[in-house]
Amino acid sequence: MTLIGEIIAVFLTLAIFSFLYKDNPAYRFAEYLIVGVTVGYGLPLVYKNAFQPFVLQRIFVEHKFIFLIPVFFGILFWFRFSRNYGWLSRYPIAISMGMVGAGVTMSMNSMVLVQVRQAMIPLETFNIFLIFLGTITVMFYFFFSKAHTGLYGKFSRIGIWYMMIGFGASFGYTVMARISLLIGRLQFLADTFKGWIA
Amino acid sequence: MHKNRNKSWLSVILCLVALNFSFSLFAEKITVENAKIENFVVEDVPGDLGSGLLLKWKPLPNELKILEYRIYRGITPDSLFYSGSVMLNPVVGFAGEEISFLDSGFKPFVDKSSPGRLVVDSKVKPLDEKTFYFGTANNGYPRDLEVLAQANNKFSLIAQIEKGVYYSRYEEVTLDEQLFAGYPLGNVSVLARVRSGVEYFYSVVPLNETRKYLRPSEVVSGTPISDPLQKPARELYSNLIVDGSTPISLNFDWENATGSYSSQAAIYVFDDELEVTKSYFEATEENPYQGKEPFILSLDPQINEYGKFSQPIISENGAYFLKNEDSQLMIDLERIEDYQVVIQADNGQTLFLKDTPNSRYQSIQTASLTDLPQVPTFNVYDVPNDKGDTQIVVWEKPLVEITKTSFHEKLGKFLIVNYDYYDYQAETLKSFDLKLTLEGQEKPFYETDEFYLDNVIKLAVPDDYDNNTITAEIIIKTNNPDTEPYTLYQNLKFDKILKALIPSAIVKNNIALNSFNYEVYAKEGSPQYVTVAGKVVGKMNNYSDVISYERFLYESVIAFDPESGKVLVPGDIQVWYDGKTEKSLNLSKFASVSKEKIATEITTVEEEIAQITDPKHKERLENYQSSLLALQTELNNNISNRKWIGIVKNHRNNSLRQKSYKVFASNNRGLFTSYELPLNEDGSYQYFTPISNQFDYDKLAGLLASIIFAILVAVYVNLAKKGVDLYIRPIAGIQEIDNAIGRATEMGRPILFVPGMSSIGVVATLAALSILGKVAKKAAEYDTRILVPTRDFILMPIAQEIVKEAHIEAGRPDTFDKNSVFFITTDQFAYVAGVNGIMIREKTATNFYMGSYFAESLLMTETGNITGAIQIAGTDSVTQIPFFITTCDYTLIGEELYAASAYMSKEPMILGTLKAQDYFKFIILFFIIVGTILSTSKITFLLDFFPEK
Amino acid sequence: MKKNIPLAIVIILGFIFVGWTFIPAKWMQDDFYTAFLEFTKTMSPFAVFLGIYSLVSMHYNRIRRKVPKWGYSYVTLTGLVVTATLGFVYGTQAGTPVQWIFRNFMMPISATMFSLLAFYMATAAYKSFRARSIEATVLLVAAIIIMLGQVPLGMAISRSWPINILDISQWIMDVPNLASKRGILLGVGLGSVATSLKILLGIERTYLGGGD
Amino acid sequence: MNFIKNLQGLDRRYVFVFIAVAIIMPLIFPFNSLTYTTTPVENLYQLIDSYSPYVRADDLNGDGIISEEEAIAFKQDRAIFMDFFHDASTMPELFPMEVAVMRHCIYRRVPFFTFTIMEVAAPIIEEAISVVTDEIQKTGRVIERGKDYINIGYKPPALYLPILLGMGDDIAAAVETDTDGNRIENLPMYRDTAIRNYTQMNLVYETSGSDQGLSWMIYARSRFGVNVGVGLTAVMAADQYPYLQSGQCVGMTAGLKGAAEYENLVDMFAMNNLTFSKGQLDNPTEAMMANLDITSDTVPTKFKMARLGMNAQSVAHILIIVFIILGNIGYFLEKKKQNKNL
Repeated sequence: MTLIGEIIAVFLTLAIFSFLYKDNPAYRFAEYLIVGVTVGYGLPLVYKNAFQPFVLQRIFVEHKFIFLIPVFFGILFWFRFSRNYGWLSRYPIAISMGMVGAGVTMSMNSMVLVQVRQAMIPLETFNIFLIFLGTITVMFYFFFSKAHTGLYGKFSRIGIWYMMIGFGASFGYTVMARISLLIGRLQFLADTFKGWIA
Repeated sequence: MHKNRNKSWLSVILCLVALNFSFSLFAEKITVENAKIENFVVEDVPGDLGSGLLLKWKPLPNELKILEYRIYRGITPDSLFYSGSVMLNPVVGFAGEEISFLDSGFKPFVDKSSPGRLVVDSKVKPLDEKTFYFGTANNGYPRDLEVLAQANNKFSLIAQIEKGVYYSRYEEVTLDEQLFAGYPLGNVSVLARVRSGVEYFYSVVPLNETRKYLRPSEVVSGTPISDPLQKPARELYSNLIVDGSTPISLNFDWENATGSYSSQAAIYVFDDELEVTKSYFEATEENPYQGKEPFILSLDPQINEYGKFSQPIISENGAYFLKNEDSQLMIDLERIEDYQVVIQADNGQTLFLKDTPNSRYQSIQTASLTDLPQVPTFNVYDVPNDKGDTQIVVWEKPLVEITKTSFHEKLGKFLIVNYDYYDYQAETLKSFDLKLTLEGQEKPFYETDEFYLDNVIKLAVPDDYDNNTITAEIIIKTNNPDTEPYTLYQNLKFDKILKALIPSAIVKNNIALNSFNYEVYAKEGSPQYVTVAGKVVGKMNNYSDVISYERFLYESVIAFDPESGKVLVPGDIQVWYDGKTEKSLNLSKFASVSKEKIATEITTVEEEIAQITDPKHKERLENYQSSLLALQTELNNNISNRKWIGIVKNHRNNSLRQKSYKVFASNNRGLFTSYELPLNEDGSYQYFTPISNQFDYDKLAGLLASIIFAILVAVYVNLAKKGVDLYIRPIAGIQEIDNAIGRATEMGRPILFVPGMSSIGVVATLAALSILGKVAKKAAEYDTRILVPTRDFILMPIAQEIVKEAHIEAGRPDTFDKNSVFFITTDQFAYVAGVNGIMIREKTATNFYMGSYFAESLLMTETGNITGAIQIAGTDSVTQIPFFITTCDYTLIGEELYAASAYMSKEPMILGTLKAQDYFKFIILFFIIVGTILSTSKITFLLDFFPEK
Repeated sequence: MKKNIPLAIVIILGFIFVGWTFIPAKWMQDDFYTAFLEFTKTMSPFAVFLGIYSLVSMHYNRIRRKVPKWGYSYVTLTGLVVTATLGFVYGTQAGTPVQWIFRNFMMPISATMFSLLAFYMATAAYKSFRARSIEATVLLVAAIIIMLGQVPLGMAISRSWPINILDISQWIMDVPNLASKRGILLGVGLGSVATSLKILLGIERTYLGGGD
Repeated sequence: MNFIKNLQGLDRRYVFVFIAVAIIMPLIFPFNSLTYTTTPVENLYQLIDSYSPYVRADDLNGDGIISEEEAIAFKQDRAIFMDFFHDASTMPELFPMEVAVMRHCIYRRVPFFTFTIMEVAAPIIEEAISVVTDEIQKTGRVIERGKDYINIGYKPPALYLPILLGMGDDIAAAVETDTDGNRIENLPMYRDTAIRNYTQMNLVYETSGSDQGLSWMIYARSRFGVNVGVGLTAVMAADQYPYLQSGQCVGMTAGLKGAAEYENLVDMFAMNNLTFSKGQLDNPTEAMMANLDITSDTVPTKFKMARLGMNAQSVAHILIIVFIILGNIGYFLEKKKQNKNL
């Protein structure tokens, strides 16, 4: 069984690699298979980890019939694809969207205000000054209510340089990321073949 | 290297072959079919009061690839229920000689996830027909009271009941003429522990890696024996505290043996030889004790809890005495080291001070009053901005500690000093001065005022520095104007191995803070103090005590009662704890029973009042009595159980969450001081309840900013909708877009427009679509073909509509070709392959990539490069921007995409939001610049207004 | 009924949750939030089945309409049915067939898919990453320094330099990169707050789907 | 000139072969190369180190011995929470760091939770746990599920935010059951310890190939003050720096490099029962160095995956840099020629 598994895994890996040559049936087979298998894999997990404890046990074992209300709303999700009753699905969606309110103040807090605080720390070293300069010039660049002319324009040009260096950093890291994935696969192939030979 | 590796492979193979061979020669091959568990034994766990059994067996050979050993347990040998398992990794196997499983402590027994009826575990093949194995993958006993009733009295059972259920879902059940509260089985989780004296039967069933069940083991039984582990105290210390030459007290400090079930009964102090002293404990009636009478100090449970006691020394006519009701002993200060101190446990076993493990402390030590730690005078604060489940005991002013240092040699030699600070809202650290002085020098070589607390200070190392010790002087200023700045010291000593300066302990008032620990005790629901925090290290200045709101309540299970169909638990309930009188009121869950009980309670209190003379105490008791009477009146109204439990719940919520504290500062060697808060004016103890706060002031900045931004967004989106002209600066990219369309026209080749990988609803896609409208219009004017492949089938008709509109606007509806906007596939890579095919086949002159993109962007732009097309991109996907910049001729970065689309299309939603963001950014910029100027000039209020996390 | 009530639910619940973020009191955090949490827990599994339904119906339609390459839809559906059935029959713990499928089907396919990008990255490095402008030049130079700083080899090359490549790349990350990312981040953060705000204020309604 | 021009016309498939060979060779023939640790990784490591009994119980009663009881007493007031937010596609980068962090926790006896909202990550969790525990069990120490760690396993995505916020109060109430269906409040790691919420689960370590870690910073950190550490694919790493500087994110392992650094630290310190110190990192002892030799068998292969990979990275990076430079030389020569012709 282990050997069969390995053969399948190697075959599927090579099937995907064959895309490098060109799009072909083996690639497409693997491609379509993964979609089905992934969803199929999730189904029993959802049943076991969510449906059973949160729905079945609550109603049939604990007899907490108040939970029939969320079950009702949950079922309304399924009307999403109905032509005439599609609007019913808006109710559960609306309920799940409610938490967006928490997102407003919390994102404002963490993504904006905390960063603003960090941007105004005392300029004790030259590096902190450079960071300060970079932050405000990049913000100038993304300020659309004033044309980039004169001194202001020059100032926002500095922002571009900062951004380019920043993107360069992302670029360098991304190269590493892509190669890492390939390393992982080649390592797998090498190990498997080694195992077969042994 | 590589060669060696090959050889090791070879040797492994050889070994394996040899191993295989030897197996086949000498032993019958063990297979899945005939594998048998050997040496399976069930033993009592010694010294645990009979609460556990230990199962041991020999593991099956690793080549069977065992995944799991499932344990089945029963109270009869013929029906066994699944009760736990040992998991293994089948690939690696198990290396030891013996696998064990400890069946002790409360473990899940039956709960809502248990099967509804008795399930035979059909995968197990019993060794004989009489034995049955029950259970499912994770559960043993079923939710069937008939079956469970057999377990009554055979296990120690505890019911875990959710708060909501606890107060609402019980019924009166009478069993053997006693009244119990019965809960439905489905609503409680029952935990079980083995009981001493009951015989349990076990069997182990192995499972292999494909979850095939192997042959179960024999059924083996075992009985837990109630055998408490009783040991004398483990350590004992005694200190004579003197003030100059006057003895003040004799301190005792001891520690019980771990896991011991014995507590300490008394301490004896002898003025005698060790041998004589020993005979005191061996004396019988025939052979009585001959020496001097000792001083005997009997220890009550409260003192036992503390593990320390201070006996005052009384001076009479120039002589000093240890004195209490039972005995007295004169103390001769000269010979204090010859005195014998003995602690005796309640089971009679003793520990002599002479035998205490730490050799330095084997006689009474003399210590001066100044050696004692500072009295931990503390205050109790409620934690602000919280739900009301934490209060904090604070006994020390804010502290700063240098935690580590490291050298940094880049462009000069630097020392990086990391520090930590401990403070609390009631009094916080405002700033501190750090002065560093080299050993032997007078003047500090470095001084700084650390007003922005970022936990790190970087400084240049002086030229003459040669791994000397550095003294750090930290002068602390707090936000309390009444507190004078105070100084802490730390030595930084160079460590040769670590190559860093290692900070010593903090010294305050000449006392090293780490030489003491703090112990926090609290009373809650009963008048005795119990420990809440064992050893809080000396540098901590506070302890947060979490007093959770109750979520689960635990009751012992009396019985599973099939007759009533309920799980029975006791009917008693603690209604309240009165901190003023330190009295706890225990009544019943049932109104009728409570009515009887409260009457007796009232009489008892009445009797007590009659005896008391202290007016304050009397008043408190009378208050208590009146609240009891009020409760009685309510009960006398013949209220229902439901209403009654509502009243109980209220009282419990209010009174069971109050605590009173006591803190010890101690070196755990007999030097200790303690502090209790002064009594209230009416003579009662100070109790504290955490407060549930209504507003979190830490979030104030976030809230204000959100409101301002919300107003800006609402206003500008509405203005844009009304068509008010809102200025957007010209974006350089727009010119490029026009040029690129022109080029395609010149070359007579089509334009490709990729509207991103995301669906409609994503802002970038919307922006891309509005740019598409303008591009398509231009293209229609020039009569150039435009191709729009989509990845989303909902997007396709919308894009079609946009392109059609554009042709109509340009006055060329005839040139619109519906098939130029088409859906390829939802799959990321297949979509890219499709787009690449189009580029190559159609030889597109200009490619637009607008919208959001993922990892695939590179594949498209690269192909575009090869075909020699002009490429213009615009995306807010930050990770893809670098690739667009390096592979495309022009890239709209991030928000420029929105701006371009707003500029070209005036789409109100995008335009309005963009303007609102612009103005908000302006506010932010203003704050950043002003804030930086202020903070650099050491004014940090603006900085502090913004949240830190 | 069709649109206004759901919209009202979003707005009301949304504002309650705004309140939830700055009201730490027990009635809000425990009583309201726990009730909401329990409610959501029970509702959650139903939404999952939605995704499954949409996948199945999409492939079913592909097969019915015999769109190009419809045969592959059978592969998807078979994969789904077989995996789900095995999961229900044998469970999902270690040692079950589902775990075997995960190891030998799912893992290799999804891991390999993105590893293709390494190849494209290499060819793009060769054929497409061009210093087209001064900006792009700066970008590429920064990228090369970062790349050298990441690998041990880069350190080996520059060890004798007064400031080695590792320090330079670390400085780039800590200073210009940080500044530029913060500037961009503030915009991104505001954008996401704006999106939430528009939903909360009822300006943005696309999530409710089309129709009246 | 002509050579470079010819190179420009080289078929991409040759490039594919080049890069494949450049990666495979170092994998087959491993060599030792130094991995330098960076601050974000060190910070994460130090935080987890500070939760372990070895540091906290440093000789409380002054007798110079840290007794077993002291170790236990200080053991379980801190835990870490690991959120796996990725599928198998980013496993080569993220899996080694998950293993390294888990290994660190187990060696330093820091209890941990594992959790995911992606069904495909559930087996990855199991895999990581078994890879780590097997090795430790060989030394005779038994790692028990529910006692040394709790695997919460998969929960539906709709519950992500509710659970994340609910854990600020009580983890048992928020997730209810572990992956085997056991109720959290009955598991020893919860029942017998003080671990309840973010106060004790002081660190959330999230591995993902996206900016999902942000949710923890936005919701859990701003609300409950929990420390957030992230394990990211290298793609996302550069964007994380503002959060690192602001302290919203305490530490980061970025890509294979980050994983290799963490592996190194675990092998140098945790495996030798040492607490991390920068000075010692610069002056390692022999025992510490022995674990760094990836060509020998001192460290099992599964614990040096990232370091083996970094060798291949070295070669591949150089190759790509050479490609970029060659490509650009060709580009400029071409451009120059065009300008001349004009």
